[in-house]
Amino acid sequence: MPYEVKIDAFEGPLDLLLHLINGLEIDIYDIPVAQITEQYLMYIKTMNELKLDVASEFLVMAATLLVIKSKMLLPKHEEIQDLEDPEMIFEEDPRDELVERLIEYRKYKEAAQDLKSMEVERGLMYTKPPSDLSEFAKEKQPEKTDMNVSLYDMLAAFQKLLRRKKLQRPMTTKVTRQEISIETRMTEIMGELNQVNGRTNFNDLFPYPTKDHIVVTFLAVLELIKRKEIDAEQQENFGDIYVKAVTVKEGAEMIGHH
Amino acid sequence: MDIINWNSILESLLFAAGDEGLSLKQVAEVLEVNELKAYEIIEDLKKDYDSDNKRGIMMVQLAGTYQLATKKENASYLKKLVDSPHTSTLSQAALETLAIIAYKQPITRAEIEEIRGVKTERPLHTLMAKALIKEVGRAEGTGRAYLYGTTKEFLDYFGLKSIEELPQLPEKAEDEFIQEEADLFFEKFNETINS
Amino acid sequence: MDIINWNSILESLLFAAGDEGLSLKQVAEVLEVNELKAYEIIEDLKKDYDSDNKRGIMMVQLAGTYQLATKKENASYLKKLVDSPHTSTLSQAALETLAIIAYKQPITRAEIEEIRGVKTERPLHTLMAKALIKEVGRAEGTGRAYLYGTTKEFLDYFGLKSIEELPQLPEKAEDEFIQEEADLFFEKFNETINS
Repeated sequence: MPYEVKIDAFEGPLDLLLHLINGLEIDIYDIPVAQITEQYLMYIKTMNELKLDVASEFLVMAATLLVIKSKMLLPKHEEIQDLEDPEMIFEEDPRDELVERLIEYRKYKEAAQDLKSMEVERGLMYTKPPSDLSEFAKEKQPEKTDMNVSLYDMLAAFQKLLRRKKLQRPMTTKVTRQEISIETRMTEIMGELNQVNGRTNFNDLFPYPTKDHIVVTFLAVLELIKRKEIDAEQQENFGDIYVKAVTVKEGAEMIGHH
Repeated sequence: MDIINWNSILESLLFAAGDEGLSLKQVAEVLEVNELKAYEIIEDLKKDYDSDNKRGIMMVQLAGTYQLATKKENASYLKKLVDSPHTSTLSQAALETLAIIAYKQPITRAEIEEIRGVKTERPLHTLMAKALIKEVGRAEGTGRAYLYGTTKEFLDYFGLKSIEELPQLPEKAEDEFIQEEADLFFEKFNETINS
Repeated sequence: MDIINWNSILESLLFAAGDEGLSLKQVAEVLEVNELKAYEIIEDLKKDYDSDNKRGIMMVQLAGTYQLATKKENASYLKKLVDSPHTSTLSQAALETLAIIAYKQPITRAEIEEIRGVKTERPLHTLMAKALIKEVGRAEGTGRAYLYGTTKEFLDYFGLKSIEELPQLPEKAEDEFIQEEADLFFEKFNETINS
């Protein structure tokens, strides 16, 4: 059963890349390709392991990143220097095309944010339907002339109606979403691990087939790995992943990460 | 000292409620005051409308609800608005009604009015006169109200081969669900990554 | 001396027009004044709404028409009246697609997908069904792909007077310029250090 959650979390490979670049707080014009590629691939891999549906665009981008990475390792043949005119220093950077795409995409991603806030702002205003003015109309048959409206006009009218939120008696109850926090799930996972002598099959950590639960569990595992409270191991490629608790010796120094 | 601007809030509420109006009880509930206070606020706004001749709206009490309506003395201008040549194309009211019929046919006038929240006699009249809709039968039960549906002219006019060719309405519920899930994931993912 | 109560009449007209709104031309026609005078009357009423905090409605200009709407500060009370507290908003995918169309219209689906780096069929569908975009023509060349553009409903949905009111897109050229400057500076800096 493929989950599209993941794909929707990032709008596409460009969105994911922007996210990784922002996370590293690096200059978009000087992307450390090796590092970004590694993170990108790790992300795709985890998604595969979770059997989340990875759209083909993500894989195409992975290939592109690998090509750029290898080009970066080549000596720069194409560097042409015209010493008389420093403006003419021409160096083809294998990253150029990608950077340009990222910048172009980022522009519209930001514009989408603007639209989002305009949408919210507009949502604060309520309008009313046109009044029924039949009492003011003369009894005459409307002529069957050119109405000059299109299907879009009809659709737009309908959307307007839907938007003009229907008002009714105040509701007292609101449905609240049952949320499991990552923290809670982390504690649960550590508990589960202790019950099975500290080691379990990764897949066994996902007993509930709900998207929420899977996503939260996955992130809880990531966080636990980051905090070095658990370790993940895989015997062979494509083999099952096992998760085990890292036992901390009594009195061990936990200061500093390295 | 009243810091809350009751007049302004009540006017907003009545304006948005349109022809459906609001009962005293509803006003009290939304404003979170008792009914006596709600009544005072209503009377206060009503007096404002009546005493200020720069206002073109007034408050009326109809079928147990309070509603806003245009002042009678401006009726001649409303008549001109109805007759204005610019309103000769299909009005928003007519288009809305047409869309509801197209997507929900066969449907009665009462059902259309339930959806729109306003009287729909005139738009139905216009649409019938333009041959875009017709009576297609009678509903079961008491009253045996007319059922409306679209016509062949409707399809011709909008260049549709059949009614199935109408653009699909977005599955609102589904869209929202996916978006919520995505938001949740993204939020959690960020929490983890950035922590 | 003005015996005619323009404010009152205009308020009646706008109230009756609802979210269909009235154009400047319509106002002038119905009031039987020229457009300049109509504009003055409109501005006058608008000022009244804005300056009087006892009023709960205001005048907005949406997609080329004047309309009445509730004041934003009363939104929390109005929300209590709305049956679904969860208002359906556009997904991130739809917003991105819409942003690209709004700034680059007319534009084909392939061009949009080129920018976003993902398939865009579904968001386009949603946007069409919500009447926020429409097909505005066909591209030249093989395939003759559809070109998309925004609609009047788009303006209304985002509270815009006209398409020109869209916030300006961050200028790519400027970005590059700054980067070039930085590069140049760095180069010079290195030259100095190493010489």
